Amino acid sequence: MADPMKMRATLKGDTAEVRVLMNHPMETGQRKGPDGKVVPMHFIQNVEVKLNGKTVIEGQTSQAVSRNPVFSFRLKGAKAGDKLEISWLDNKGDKNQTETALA
Amino acid sequence: MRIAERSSALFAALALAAGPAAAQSQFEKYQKMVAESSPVELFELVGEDLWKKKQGPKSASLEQCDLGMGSGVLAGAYARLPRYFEDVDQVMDLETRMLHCMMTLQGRSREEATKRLFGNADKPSEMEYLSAYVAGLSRGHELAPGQSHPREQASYELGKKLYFVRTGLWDFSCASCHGEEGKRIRMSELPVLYKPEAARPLMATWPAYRVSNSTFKTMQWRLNNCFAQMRTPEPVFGSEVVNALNMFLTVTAKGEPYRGPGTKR
Amino acid sequence: MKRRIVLATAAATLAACASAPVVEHSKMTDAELAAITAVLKRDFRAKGQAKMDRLEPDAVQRACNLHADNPPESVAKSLEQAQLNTIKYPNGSLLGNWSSGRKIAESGRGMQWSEKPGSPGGGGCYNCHQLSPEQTSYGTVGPSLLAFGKTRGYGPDMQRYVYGKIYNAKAYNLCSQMPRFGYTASLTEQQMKDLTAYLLDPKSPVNK
Amino acid sequence: MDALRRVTLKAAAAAGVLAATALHPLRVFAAGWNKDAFQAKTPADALKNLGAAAPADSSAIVIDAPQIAENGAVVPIEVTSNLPSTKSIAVLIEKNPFPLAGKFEFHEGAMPFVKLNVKMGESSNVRVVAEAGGKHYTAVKEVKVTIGGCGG
Repeated sequence: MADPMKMRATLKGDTAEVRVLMNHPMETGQRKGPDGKVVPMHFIQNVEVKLNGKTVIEGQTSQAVSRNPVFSFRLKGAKAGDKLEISWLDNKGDKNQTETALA
Repeated sequence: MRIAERSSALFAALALAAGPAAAQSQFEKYQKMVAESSPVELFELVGEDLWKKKQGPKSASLEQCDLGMGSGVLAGAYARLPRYFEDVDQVMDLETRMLHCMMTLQGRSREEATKRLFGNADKPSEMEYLSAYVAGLSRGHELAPGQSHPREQASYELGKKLYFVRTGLWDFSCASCHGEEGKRIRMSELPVLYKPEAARPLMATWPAYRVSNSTFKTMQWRLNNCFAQMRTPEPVFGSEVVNALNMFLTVTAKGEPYRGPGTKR
Repeated sequence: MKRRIVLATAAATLAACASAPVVEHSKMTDAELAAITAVLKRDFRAKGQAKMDRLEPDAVQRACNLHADNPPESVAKSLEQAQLNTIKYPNGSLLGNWSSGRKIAESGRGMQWSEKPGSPGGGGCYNCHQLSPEQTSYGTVGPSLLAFGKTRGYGPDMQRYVYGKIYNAKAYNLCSQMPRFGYTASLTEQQMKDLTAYLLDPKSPVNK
Repeated sequence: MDALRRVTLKAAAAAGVLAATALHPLRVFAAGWNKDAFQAKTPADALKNLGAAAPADSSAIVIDAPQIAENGAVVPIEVTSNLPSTKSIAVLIEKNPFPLAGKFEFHEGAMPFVKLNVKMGESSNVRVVAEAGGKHYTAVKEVKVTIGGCGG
């Protein structure tokens, strides 16, 4: 099963409140696993938000972001039907994305 | 608003406005913010997939599982558990009933289906995902566990006794920690769970994403882990003891609209 | 008392549809305790170091369960004396190393079914007590032990009391919520000495 | 979950298809990752590497966070900048081993607002640095991290 990712966008007037949930371990590289070995660093480094294909937010993140990251953003001048895409890329090159239409 | 700056009058006003269920707490803001930005929905999503996935010797999904409101009816079903099930002549909570459905609908053995009931952050369990999904479909429904059948009443009575019985290596009962108002373990406030005002907000938000485990935890896990802390042997999953405690807590919380799955420390 | 029951019943009847019945910690009969014990034994399984004998109520658990943690004076006194007799004091000093004691006070581990038998456990003291001012995350189930030695004295009688209380809290207060760490072999002699030092060494941060 | 797609570059890299980015227009993450700033071990070093060595205090940056966190694994932080034409917001947890937790750049259409959950090893100041009109501004809020539960 693909790792789930979920976006929820609510439109209030011309402002869209966007919340995105990502499934990711966000390993700090300092935690020991059950085998006693250090779990290697594994974390999301880039988060990008696109509105109708145009990049509106570019985030860079560290291993200090909590496991299963949740971000909220706000977009202005948005309207129903606008296409919203969010993607992430981690330090191992894994990536994931999700999209929704504003309603 | 700074907690320390709140006047007691404002405190009282807030408590009244929010009803007795909303006890004031120094962690109120933390808990509110954590709940608002919780990844818990991810678990509901995976749970839905697993609920609909054909599995077991019978290659069947759980979609026809009867959680007490009829085969396949999920809306509000969790809020009405635990309850008596005539087909097994037993009181069951959500997890106990789902295990029953895995065995009957999917033809899985108890051994196989209970092999890994409690997962971890790296690999949550099937039961955890499923609990998240099914509980989520009771949001907005008032907790109304079964109380009409004599077996349901007996379950409540057993749970009530169990809550206070001191046992295990360290002589604890549930009430050892959850027995007196205003007490803490470390910095965690201890709800007095035999009182409705404390049981209501708690039972309305379990099962839950637990921040300290970074994963989703079920009610059976919650009780199992309390017994671990009490230094008893391990309660059997789905046993009468666990169902009775769950029944006691849910009846104590009855009437509260379910708003989980929640997010906890 | 009678009035309280009447009121509680009336409230319960009035609110029967909307809210849960009023619950009180009530006394138990011998038969009820036997029935509950049987149910526990049926529904629990030994796992790891947590064996089924942990569900067998001893005289202390029995008395506290039968009397809802409030046994008659005579019962309490004679059982407390019996518990006092279980305490084994080490030869020589009762004061170990307060710094080791601090770690034991901080740790909430030990004696669980998931843990390796003999793996170092803790006293979990901070779960319930305030001890040193430097640790601000402390529980309040038990009394504050801040400046314990400083306010109560450091003498040999106090040392014997503290070691004894850690060894078997029920010797001093039969239905105390505190575990019997020595009696149940949850802490070693050295660990209990270290905890005693944490509370009673004048150099311990508890007494600063 | 139909809209959910997962592209794994690892496999492509392992197979030696290092030109994956050329085949796929994956240079979407134009911002890159400011390694020097993220690997800085002090807040001062991190700020220097962000090009924000001496930010001015500003009450136009609003940090909403709990004063007390029951668990350091998840500490929610909400940041709003009321500075006109805010270009970016950076969040630093001063006492973390690597203080910089994230930096967010806002283009036309985005409001200078972000909410995220961060890990905090201990009680610490949360410092926010916003860039607006070519200058850097900062605000601070303290979050106390406590220990909860039985710890068993």
